[in-house]
Amino acid sequence: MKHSILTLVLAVAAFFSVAILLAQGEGAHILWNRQGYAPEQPIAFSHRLHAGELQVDCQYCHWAAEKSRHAGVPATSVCMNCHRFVSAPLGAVRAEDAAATEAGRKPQPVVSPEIQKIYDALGLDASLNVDPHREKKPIRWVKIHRVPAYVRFDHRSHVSVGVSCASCHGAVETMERVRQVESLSMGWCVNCHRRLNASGLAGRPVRASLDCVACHY
Amino acid sequence: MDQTPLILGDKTPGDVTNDISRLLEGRPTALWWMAFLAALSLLGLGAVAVTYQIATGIGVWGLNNTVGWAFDITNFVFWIGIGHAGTLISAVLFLFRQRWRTSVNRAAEAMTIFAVMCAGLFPLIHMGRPWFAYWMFPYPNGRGPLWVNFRSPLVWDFFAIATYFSISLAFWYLGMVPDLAAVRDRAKGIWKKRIMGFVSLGWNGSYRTWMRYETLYLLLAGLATPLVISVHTIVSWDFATSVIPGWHTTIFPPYFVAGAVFSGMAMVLTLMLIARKTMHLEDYITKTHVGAMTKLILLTGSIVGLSYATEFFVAAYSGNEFEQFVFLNRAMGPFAWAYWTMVACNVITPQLFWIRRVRENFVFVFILTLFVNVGMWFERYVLIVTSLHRDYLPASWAGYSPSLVELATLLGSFGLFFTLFLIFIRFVPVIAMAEVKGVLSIGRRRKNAA
Amino acid sequence: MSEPRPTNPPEVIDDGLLDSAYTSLSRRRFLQAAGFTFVGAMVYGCARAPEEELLPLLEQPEGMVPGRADYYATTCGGCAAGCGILAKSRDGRPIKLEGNPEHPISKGGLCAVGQASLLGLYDSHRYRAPVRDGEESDWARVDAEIREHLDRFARSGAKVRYLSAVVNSPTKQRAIDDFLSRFRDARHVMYDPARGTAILDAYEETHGARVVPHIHLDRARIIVGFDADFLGTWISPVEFTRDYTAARRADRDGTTFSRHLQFESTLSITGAKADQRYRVAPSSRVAVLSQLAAAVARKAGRPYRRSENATDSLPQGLIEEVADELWVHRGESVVLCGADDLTAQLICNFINDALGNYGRTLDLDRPSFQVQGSEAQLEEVLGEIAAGKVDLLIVDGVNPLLDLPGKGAGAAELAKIRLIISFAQRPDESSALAHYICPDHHYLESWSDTEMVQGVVGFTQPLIRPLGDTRQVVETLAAWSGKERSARAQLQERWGTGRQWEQRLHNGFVKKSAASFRVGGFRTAPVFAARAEKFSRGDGFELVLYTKAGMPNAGHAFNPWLHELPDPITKAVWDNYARLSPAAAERIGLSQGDVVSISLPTGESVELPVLVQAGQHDNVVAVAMGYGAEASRRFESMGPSWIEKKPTVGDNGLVGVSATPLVVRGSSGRRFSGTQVRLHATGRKSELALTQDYQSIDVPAHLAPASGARRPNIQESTVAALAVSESSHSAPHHKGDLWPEDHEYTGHHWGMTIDLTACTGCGGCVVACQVENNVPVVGKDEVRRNREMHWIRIDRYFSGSGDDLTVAHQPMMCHQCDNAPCETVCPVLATVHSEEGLNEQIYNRCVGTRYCMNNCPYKVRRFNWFEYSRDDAYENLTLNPDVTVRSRGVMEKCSFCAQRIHEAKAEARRGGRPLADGDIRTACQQSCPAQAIVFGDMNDAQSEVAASISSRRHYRVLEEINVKPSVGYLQLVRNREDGEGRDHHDG
Amino acid sequence: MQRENRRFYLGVFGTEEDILGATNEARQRGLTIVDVYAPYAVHGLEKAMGLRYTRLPLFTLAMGILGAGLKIWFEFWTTAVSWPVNVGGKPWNSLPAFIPVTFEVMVLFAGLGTVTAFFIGQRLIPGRKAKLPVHGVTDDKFALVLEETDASFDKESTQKMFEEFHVLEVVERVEQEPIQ
Repeated sequence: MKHSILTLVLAVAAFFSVAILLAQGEGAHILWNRQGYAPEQPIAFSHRLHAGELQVDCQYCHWAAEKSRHAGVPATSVCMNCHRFVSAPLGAVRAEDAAATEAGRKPQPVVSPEIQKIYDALGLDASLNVDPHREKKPIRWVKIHRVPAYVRFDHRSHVSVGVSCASCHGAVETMERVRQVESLSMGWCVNCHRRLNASGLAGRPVRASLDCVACHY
Repeated sequence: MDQTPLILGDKTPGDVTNDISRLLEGRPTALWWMAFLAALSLLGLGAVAVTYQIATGIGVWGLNNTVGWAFDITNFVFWIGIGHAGTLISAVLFLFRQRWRTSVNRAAEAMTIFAVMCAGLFPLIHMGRPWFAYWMFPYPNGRGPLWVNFRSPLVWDFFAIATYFSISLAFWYLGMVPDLAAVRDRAKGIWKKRIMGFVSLGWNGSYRTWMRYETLYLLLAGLATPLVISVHTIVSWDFATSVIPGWHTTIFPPYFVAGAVFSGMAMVLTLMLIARKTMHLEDYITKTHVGAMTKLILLTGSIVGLSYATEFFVAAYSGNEFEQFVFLNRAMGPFAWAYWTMVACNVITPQLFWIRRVRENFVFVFILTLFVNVGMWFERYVLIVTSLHRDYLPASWAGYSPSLVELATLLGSFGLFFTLFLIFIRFVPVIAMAEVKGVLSIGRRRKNAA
Repeated sequence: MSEPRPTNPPEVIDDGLLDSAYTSLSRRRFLQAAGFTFVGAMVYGCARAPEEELLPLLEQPEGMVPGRADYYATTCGGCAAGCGILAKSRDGRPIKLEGNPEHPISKGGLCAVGQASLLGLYDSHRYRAPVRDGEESDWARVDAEIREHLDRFARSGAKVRYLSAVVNSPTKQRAIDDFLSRFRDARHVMYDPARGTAILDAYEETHGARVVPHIHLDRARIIVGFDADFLGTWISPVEFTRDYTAARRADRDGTTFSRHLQFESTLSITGAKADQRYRVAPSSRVAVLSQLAAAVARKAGRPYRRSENATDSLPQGLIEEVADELWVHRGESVVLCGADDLTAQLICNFINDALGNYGRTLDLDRPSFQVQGSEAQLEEVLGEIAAGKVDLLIVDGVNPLLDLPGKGAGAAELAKIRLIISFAQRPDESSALAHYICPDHHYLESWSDTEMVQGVVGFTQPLIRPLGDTRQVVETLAAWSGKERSARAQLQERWGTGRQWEQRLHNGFVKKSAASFRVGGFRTAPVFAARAEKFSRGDGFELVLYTKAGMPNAGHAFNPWLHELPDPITKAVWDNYARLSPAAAERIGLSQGDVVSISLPTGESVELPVLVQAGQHDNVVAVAMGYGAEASRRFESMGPSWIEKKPTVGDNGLVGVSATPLVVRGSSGRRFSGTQVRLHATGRKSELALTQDYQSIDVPAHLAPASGARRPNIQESTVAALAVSESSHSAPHHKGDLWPEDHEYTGHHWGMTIDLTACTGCGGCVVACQVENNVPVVGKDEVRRNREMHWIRIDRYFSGSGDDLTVAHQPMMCHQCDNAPCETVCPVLATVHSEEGLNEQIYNRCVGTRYCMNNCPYKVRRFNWFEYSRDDAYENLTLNPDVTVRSRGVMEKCSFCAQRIHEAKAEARRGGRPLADGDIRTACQQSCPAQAIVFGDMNDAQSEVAASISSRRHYRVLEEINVKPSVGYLQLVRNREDGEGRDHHDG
Repeated sequence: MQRENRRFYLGVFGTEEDILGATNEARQRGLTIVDVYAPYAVHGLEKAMGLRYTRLPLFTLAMGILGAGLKIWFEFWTTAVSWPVNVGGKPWNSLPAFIPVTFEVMVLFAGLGTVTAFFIGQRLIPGRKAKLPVHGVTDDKFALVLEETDASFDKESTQKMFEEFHVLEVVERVEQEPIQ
């Protein structure tokens, strides 16, 4: 019977240890946890190229992140700021130049099929003027980072205190196709708030609220 | 010790086994079938009502923004109260060495379990989103983790009911093991043998086991006695810890426990009188048993009556206008009919048990126990509804009347209870044979063997 | 509200799904204007959706930030008062209307009707295109055909009649005049469905101009009202409420507190606020006024040559006393008469003139244009219609078939008109008869101006592209006149362009320093010449037709927010009814809910349920107008459906019953009060839905405990009592706690105070809160079952009876208690406290035990008993994206507008500045016309709320149970001469 | 493992007086009482058999303390340490409010723990085949099982003693294990 006592005590202790360990698994309660979700997008837009190689600032395209709750997916017209001039990768343009020189003809404009999708969406013709006969169609991006409708995440509040984009979105500048890196579960949010309250952010103390009403209202 | 025999008819242990096991072995009687079908249809009605309610919303009940609880919690407290007699008879009377309990404890414990099942149903279905009921349990989660509110009497309730149900079930099953073994050993059919063999855990009547069994039984009785008091105390705290006049009352724990014993005893008696008649258990359930139980009803009924009076006194003495109003409103307000039904059934009619002729007339006893059941249901109804419907701010005062769905759910809970009880009396020894065998000699001259 | 739509439903919402409707709408209409939206986020509870799409804008509109609200100044089109509003636009769609604090007339207030007028924009039943003979058509065709008709009419000299609601837009007036100028026999007639023009007639006779003076209640030391519900429904209630409360701030020196006496037949919002109130039946009104006039004239030394005897017995010497008080404050007093009774109005003008009020409290130099029209002209037009002489009838913003009784307004008579053109926005009784329906824009889609008061012009600018293929009336008229010009261009023609124009639009109004209006001197003769209407008081009742503050006329009958708004006085919703005093009801043996038939001697009758109304004259039956409109047929299936459901509409399939048949037309126009009627029981019952079942502040007499029958939650005082006592409110109860002080509020600690002296109970806050916080509409049956969802309940308590009846309004919302009893009992931590003292309700954690609701001493929690309908895709566009839409089975309640707190804090943080007092204004506070609500940080000693808390009038309800509420009240102060009045409570 | 055969000597009795008497007598005679089988708990038999006390109550106590201790720690940890949330202004450590659940869990641990321990200790396992010494010991028979420990076991005098107590049947068995 001594063994029984010991066994039981151990069993109960084991239950609670497992329980508390499990509780640390932040994504545990999300039924459809999308950590690692990286769907194919209608345009093979490369964050690695734009944010990584070309070092375009996150907030160049997602300019609302600093001003609003929503970071926003850029309007197609924002793409045109550059892609009015850049219609294909440099290599392709050079190849065409070389081919043209060789053939002794004028180089033809090269348009990559992915960038062509932008022009299509805006209903532009070959000379990038609005073609009234073509229907404008918004690009249907697939949403990756989502929180439930009862959660209110405010980009503005995070950006203004200096939380980096990468802390939630991961190293997007290295991703060819964007992937959800974090679980975005409540536990993940709360634990980050706790950590920052304890450690401060970039040497400054911060007060990240642990109130329910910080996110749920 | 009581000189009248507990068990009539000069039974031998073998007779007991025969008499009780026989009930499980024949085909069910027409009466049983009728009762079973009636209970089953009530259960079906309740199931339809609950399904409809969960599919549509709590709005199909008659509740409103002022009266947030009514039939649901009334039924819950009512059934929990009923569920108290079983443990009381098994445990408390065991500790007090009341040998008459042996004839009724099995059925009373079964009743407890079924009543607790009925009771447990209501907190579940009364939720707006019952599919999230598991949030009441502090399981590890990925929300931070976010636990539960251990300051909430509803969490206390959850633990109290879970514990009470588990312990009662263990107690019931433990008491049944020797009887199951007896049934196993005389079973004819192979399936019955197998099933009984499985559930009787290889019991063989070894006295080494018996000795520990007796100790364990005593231990469980010792644990269950404070448990039974704690459970209804906690249920009473649902109300007593609130700020609502008429709920916020320190008298509640003893008042509730007495009320629970009162209603539970009445329900046991109701059921036992039915079982006695329909299953021919006249020798096992005798005037002694009924007499003892009616006296307990008389006692607890008087405590309940005193509690009612005390509430009024405390309110009057408090000088608190809200408190005073609530009690005046109970007795003379829109729900006065319910209040006076409660007083008539709980305080006045049980006083008839002072008369021996009433105690010994089983028809009378049966009717009076029904009154008590009705009265105790109304006690909870009065307590919950009258306190809520007119509280602090007159502008928020409202009325309440039950909807058809609520009535159907109440009937359904009775259906569930009786269905389970009828199944129980068909498949499990309805009287604790091993215990009755132990009290055969009481009040009877020792029989000479040979 | 999913019944078939009467006109072509927009094909985009065929599948009824909110998200697809939204995206389709976006593509078709919004895309350029509406910010990109998280499509999926609009759908609540879509955790299972495996893939969601993000549709970005194609072009980035300048200045628009997705997810950020912009506010545009414009002018409310809810009624003719023309209050200034700030429309909150989020991602390109207006989602909330707020008062414009800089507006010279409304000064930041906005009433319930104004708040609710937003829903008119997103009404899925609106005409989406012009209609020709019942078939949807297009503008080109309709215009061409109508031009042809018009040319013919112009040539033939046909009779053209333009019937409209009050037009106080100079631009629109000119467009109408221009349009009508080409016809030889054309007239423009304005009318108000629920009000006559006796007051204009009176001023025409006494001052020679058809105007109403601009009334300045803030300048009045004494106000005497005769059936004038100026705080609720009369002329410009928001402005009047603001001015009225400005002169009744009890925290100032008590002597500046104005005094208000009200003589009225049925209890109105205004009567409920009066310091003294007397019941006068319509038949005695002229007599009482006349006696007062005589008394004032004596003091002024002016001749007065009328004498009337009142049948109502007022207290001995009362008239003399009132005259004394008025005389003492001559020039700082005002006598107002709201009755459509020329004689009464004339006498009223005489009194004001004798008191020297013109030019001081009553401004005729800059009069108000909020009342317009002419009953006499209306009579003429109706006569012409009846005679079959009218060739073209243009109906603009009115509904004559429903609004007008008797000859000339019947369907058969209207059907004889050769051509009827309607500008109706949505189908109504009259538009059904129209040959062409040329739907007008909603005012939030329009360009317009409003000159509500001489010299003050409010501007209306569109917040959104028109949702349907509709066209503003001024554009339509211009098109038909052959001078096609946009509404904007017409407006700019008058108000300029460039910087000045932009500045004016930005402000939402302009104050002109134009020359003053010319009126003549006071002419006494008409006062003495006017014959009082003959009232024969028989054994019958005198009828009073009134309008509710939440339903000015049947034009709002489509609006569920207004139907569900509890009437400030009766607390009834979704109905009109026959109000009878308790004595009257007893006299004829009827009780609440009994259907009574009210019949005129001419035989017209209306059947309505009885509502027993304390404080009403015993010989008066009062019925609200504006009900029984076809537009309310849409509410047939309103509310959650289940086996015991009862319909929201009545037996007629409509909300309420039209009282138009009871309006009697005489030579001087329509008569709304004083008509003799007979009542008889029908034996039927019709249950009314009231949000408050028990009306008195005293508990029922037979249940009254020894410690007192009166509940202490309303604390009252008088000006006199406040003047003598240093501190009339008790010291805070603090008897020490058993618990350690674990929870100090070191940062913000949000709190609110509500001034009961200011609050009129109008219900503006209720609708403001409903719109802001996505509070569902639940329908009559749910309210009848006490399941209304409004987060603010305005408790209305009666005390006393008859002439001594006093009324107290107490807005009651979540008190955000620091020791919240609701929090302790929640098993799953779904309601807990924030570090800033908010009582948080976490919908997604709630399992719905309702224990918190039971344990709330204020009973302010609201439970979602059902999945309340959200299936009107257009209506859903009013949803505030910053507030979660609650699903079935969860609890909700006032959150102190947590989303606004969040927004203000986030903005302050972004700007790197501390949060200032006033940065956060809750929805209820923002547009309260009485400015009764103050919200702020209690920890900030400089804040307005802290100052309010330190007021000697401050008290907290149920303080003794130590729940530590964060909401407090300021005592209700009355300026009563009885000093320590019997209602005075020291708490 | 090698097992020796053991010899058992059984007497079957009809009443509790007889089994009590026979057991007492056997014990006084110094016979090795393997076990007694009874259909119900006969008062005094444990003394007659000379059984020692059971440690079950100790186990109950241990489980009760364990349950109560764990629970009160858990409640304190969740409400005051893991995520302290302000609930109705109550102190972080709301000890009085933790008592009810602590009590319930104590009873639950103690009760279920002891029952489990009993079942395990007594090898009462679902589906386990019952080994009865003779048929009827769950009904109305009592059986006294003695072990013939050595050659000195006197069957005759034992049988005589059994008969004094109205023995119904005497059985002798050889088995490897005790009957239970």
